[in-house]
Amino acid sequence: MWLVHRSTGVAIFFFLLIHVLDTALVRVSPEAYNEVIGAYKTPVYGLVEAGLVAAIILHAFNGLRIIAVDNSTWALRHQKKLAWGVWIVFAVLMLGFLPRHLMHVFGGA
Amino acid sequence: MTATADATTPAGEVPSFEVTLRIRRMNPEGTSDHAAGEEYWEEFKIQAHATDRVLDALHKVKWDLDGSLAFRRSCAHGVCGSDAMRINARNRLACKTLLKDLNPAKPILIEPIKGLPVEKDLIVDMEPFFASYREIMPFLMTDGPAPERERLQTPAERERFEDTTKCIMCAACTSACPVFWTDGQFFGPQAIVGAHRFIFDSRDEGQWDRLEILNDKAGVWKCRTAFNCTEACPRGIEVTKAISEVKKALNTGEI
Amino acid sequence: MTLHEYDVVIVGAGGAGMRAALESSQRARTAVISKLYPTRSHTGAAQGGIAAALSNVEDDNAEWHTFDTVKGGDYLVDQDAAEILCTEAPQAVLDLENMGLPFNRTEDGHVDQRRFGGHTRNHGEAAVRRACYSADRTGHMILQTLYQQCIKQEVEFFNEFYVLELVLDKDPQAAGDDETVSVAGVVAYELATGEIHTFRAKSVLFATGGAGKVFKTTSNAHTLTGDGMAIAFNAGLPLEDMEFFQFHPTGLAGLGILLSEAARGEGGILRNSEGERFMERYAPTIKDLAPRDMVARAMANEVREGRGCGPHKDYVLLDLTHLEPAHIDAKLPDITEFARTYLGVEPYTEPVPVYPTAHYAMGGIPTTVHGEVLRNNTSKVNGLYAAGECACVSVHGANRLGTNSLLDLNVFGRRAGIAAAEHALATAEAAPLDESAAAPLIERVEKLRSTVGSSGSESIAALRKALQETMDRNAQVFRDEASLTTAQEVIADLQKRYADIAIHDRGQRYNTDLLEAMELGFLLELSAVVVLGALNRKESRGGHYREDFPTRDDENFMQHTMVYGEKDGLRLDYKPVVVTRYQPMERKY
Amino acid sequence: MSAPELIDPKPRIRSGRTRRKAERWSWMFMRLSGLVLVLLIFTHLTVNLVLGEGVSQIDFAFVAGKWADWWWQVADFLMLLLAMLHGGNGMRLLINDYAHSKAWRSALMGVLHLSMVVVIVLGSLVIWTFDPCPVDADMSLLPSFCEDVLQ
Ligand SMILES: Cc1cc2nc3c(=O)[nH]c(=O)nc-3n(C[C@H](O)[C@H](O)[C@H](O)COP(=O)(O)OP(=O)(O)OC[C@H]3O[C@@H](n4cnc5c(N)ncnc54)[C@H](O)[C@@H]3O)c2cc1C
Ligand code: HEM
Ligand code: SF4
Ligand code: F3S
Ligand code: FES
Repeated sequence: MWLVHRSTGVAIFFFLLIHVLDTALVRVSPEAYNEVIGAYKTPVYGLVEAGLVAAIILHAFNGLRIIAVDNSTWALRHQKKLAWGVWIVFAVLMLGFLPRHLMHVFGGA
Repeated sequence: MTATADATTPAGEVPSFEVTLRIRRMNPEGTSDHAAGEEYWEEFKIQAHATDRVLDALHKVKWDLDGSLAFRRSCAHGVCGSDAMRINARNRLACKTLLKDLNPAKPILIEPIKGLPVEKDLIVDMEPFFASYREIMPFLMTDGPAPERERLQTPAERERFEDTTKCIMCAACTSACPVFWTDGQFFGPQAIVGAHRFIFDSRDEGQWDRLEILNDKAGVWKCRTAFNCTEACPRGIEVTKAISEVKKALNTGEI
Repeated sequence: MTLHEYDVVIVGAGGAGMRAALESSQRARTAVISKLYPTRSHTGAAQGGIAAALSNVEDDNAEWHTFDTVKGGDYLVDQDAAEILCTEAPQAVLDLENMGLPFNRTEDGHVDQRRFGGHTRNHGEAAVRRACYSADRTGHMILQTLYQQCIKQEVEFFNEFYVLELVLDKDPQAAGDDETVSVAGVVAYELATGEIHTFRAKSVLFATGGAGKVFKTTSNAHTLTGDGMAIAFNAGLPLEDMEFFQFHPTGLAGLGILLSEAARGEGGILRNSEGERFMERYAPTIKDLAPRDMVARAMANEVREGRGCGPHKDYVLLDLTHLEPAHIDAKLPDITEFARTYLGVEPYTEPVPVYPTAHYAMGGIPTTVHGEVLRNNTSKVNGLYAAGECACVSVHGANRLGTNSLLDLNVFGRRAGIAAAEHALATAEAAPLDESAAAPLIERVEKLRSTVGSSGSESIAALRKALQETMDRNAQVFRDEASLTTAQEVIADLQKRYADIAIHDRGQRYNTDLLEAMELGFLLELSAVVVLGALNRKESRGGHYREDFPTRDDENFMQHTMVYGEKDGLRLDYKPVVVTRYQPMERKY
Repeated sequence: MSAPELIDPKPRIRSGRTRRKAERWSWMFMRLSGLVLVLLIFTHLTVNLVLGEGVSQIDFAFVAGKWADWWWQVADFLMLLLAMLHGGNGMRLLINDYAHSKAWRSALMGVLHLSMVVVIVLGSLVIWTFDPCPVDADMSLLPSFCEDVLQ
């Protein structure tokens, strides 16, 4: 779990670097921005984006688990169940998000 | 009288079976087949009983097959902390791990604990580990002269640090901690357990000195709540809980 | 080869060694040499408690404690020593508390106390709560606390150094009574490097613990091979009362792992296959809390008469099922876990299979009440001290009372530490010792190393196994002329075979194989001493029970056995018992 | 007989309350920023990727439409800031763990700090100085309200 948290954190960080840079193009010109953002709409980036969302969900909910464990003895004693909980929430959210997202990606592009 | 169910028959003809031990070895002086310092796996097959512990199996290897196998042990019942090792990729005491709980159909993997320099076979250099312990000033600190009789302490006050007094300094926790593997500077969970035992002792007056040490870079904030330590502890100490209590004390300034 | 010089060298970092080190290191330059890391010492295995007439929960006093100690030891106790032990007990416990030991507490915050075998109010009227404790980890807490204090005082440790020889300035047996024999130092083997170190010192203190590995079924650690006793013996010093070995009643059947007497102190009951509380027949007043020798014999007797449990009818049961689980968890957490881990028995609901296990050596290196080692009945060795289980001040006589050993470590460890340091301060120069002192050991070690690969030789494991099995069969709870003679023959044969022993590891570093060979040599020597003493003590007293002489014989045997090692074999002698206040009486509970 | 007079330990560190607070604040900050980030990021993700038509709707017009509202400006700025600080601090912890040589460590730290500054400055400039209706732009790319503004 610790490794998952660490690797997702790093992944998000690097994505964020790029993401901010490309968003910065908004300032340059609408054309440039749309061109770059257009790349996001291709299937490859669609998949990368799906991975990113997955990473964010895992990192976020595991982050919440860590915060809970730090603050409550109950959570500390049940941390394993909570870790399972993170995976379940992850599964549910991804099941909700993926079909929609992939539809947009493949359907809309 | 039900204690005599077959499974618990201590003496007598418990059926024996064959187990394979795969032991991670290293001879600092080299052997005829291996260079000095080279790490390699070696397999041994022995006959064992269901009631045997991994330590018994290691003894069979040492006593009957290869006397040069080096490992530490003393008490043989989990109270001296000599024989922490990685058994099937988990840190445990060899003397507290029964073969029957390990699926003897597969080879049993035995390695030295991680994060401390290997000296020979399963023996690691424990000095860095003990040095961290000494660092946190693990002794009662009080002001003023010693009292005539005992310092009073209610059972409830004692209960606060009961858990962390059980530590036998086996290093199973510290050498299971991923932060310790990557960063040898980290005090490691055992030292925090050792400090916890005094910080929460109502008789002690050195709490803030210890907390100060643990507030340091190499201290308690390095812990990423990986829980490996708690899972490894053969004494059932809630190590992560102890660490979290130390963090809480630092955050709130209350003990 | 390295030569070290200290004022005081302490061998052993268990309870006795570290308690002595705390005193000695404040006064003089002290080194502590230990074959184990200090916290691995077997004091950490002690469970039940440490006795002291603190009167925190029930009326009690040192005199009653002394009486119990003398009576428990079947009157073979030196009563002056027992009186010191019991009088200094309360302070010893308070010292530990002040050092930080987390004792269990009474509601009002004082050190709590519980019942233990043989501890009684007013000379045997009823059981008394005298044992101070910390759950069932009292020894663990003592060991940790002493180690912590040693860290605080920055005591100098040499960890994983095996002391293998004691050097005196002359042969203690050849020297006349008017000559002084002085200690010169010790020679040690460093496990990590294989290097031999010589320690020259004005005072040397042995605190190397017990010798339980003489037997097969034992509560003792693998490392308790009686090194200190055997080393002193090899240097020409006598051993006292070695035939008195305590067999603890409640070892986990088949394994020997100890379940503390505290289990019975907290209300546990022994039952045979018929469910009978058989101790009512053997000790009507204090029943299950009778002294250990009596309970162990009673159990062995039940099994012998066919009332044992299990498929082989070879053990009895310790019943805790009538106790509240919460109470068990609070007072006996570790030992119930042992039952779960090693036998798969749940003590809340099932009784635990138990059988006597070799536990404690009452005998050892003879000393005075200041820990000074004797080389015969009266003369001391200048600068040599011993304390703890390896010593025989004779406070335990023929049978040690539960909780009196941890007390012994602290009272006599402290006394010996002070005496050793003061002797060192009063001595201008240690007896001469140079690097040549290590030569015999180096030769022995090299000879052992040269056996690697030699075929057709004897294996350590096989000899040790044969020794332990013969001791279990022939010199355990019940002994007689025939069994002891058999043991003697087997040991003599094993000693011959030991000369042809071969090891597997030629290396210098962490050569535990070589050290096991050395330890086996010590075990063989000590076994011979145990058996010789037992064979010649034609009576039954305390832990020593001769079926062919089932009664105590004060006429002939109210004296300590002294065994000397001489060129042509062992020599037996006796030493009078110090009797002050209590005349021997029949021992009934 | 009296209790043993044990020598006082050498004072190893100065007494007094916690001196170096940095690691503790870092720890606190990770948790607090984490909590706030959960809210921000999930709203962000929901609005951008889930509601409406998902990614396919994102273009200049979409972004401009959002940032015209100062509320979104604040939210996105906060998110940017917190995420960068949180992530940057997380990366710092990682570098501390894995980079053992001093040189490596300071090099990586330099890169990290630089990238953080660049990204934060750039990002906030973009957000605060954003003009949804650049004058010389192609009308069709702009959000619909620009028509009112420009005409
Ligand atoms: C399971 C168990 C439970 C017990 N429970 C109780 C109890 O409840 N109450 C009670 O009063 N007593 C109890 N006892 C008895 C008591 O614990 C021991 O008698 C006592 O701890 C012995 O302490 P020691 O300091 O003499 O030796 P140990 O603690 O055994 O220490 C021996 C030291 O000597 C060192 N050493 C040995 N050989 C060498 C060598 N050749 N070179 C260098 N160093 C060496 C070792 O490294 C070790 O540090 C119990 C004993 C056992 C086994
Ligand atoms: C979505 C809400 C988020 C929550 C609840 C959250 C929570 C946390 C927490 C509690 C930690 C501390 C872990 C510890 O101390 O063991 C942490 C670490 C970290 N986070 Fe986040 N985080 C979130 C978003 C992000 C984002 C957006 C990034 C990337 C920019 C990020 C990158 C990191 C990194 C790199 C670490 C360090 C990992 C480590 O040291 O093991 N996190 N996160
Ligand atoms: S806390 Fe547990 S695992 Fe760690 S050293 Fe102590 S006993 Fe061993
Ligand atoms: S394994 Fe290590 S990260 Fe913390 S919870 Fe234990 S110390
Ligand atoms: S041998 Fe003592 S803990 Fe395993």
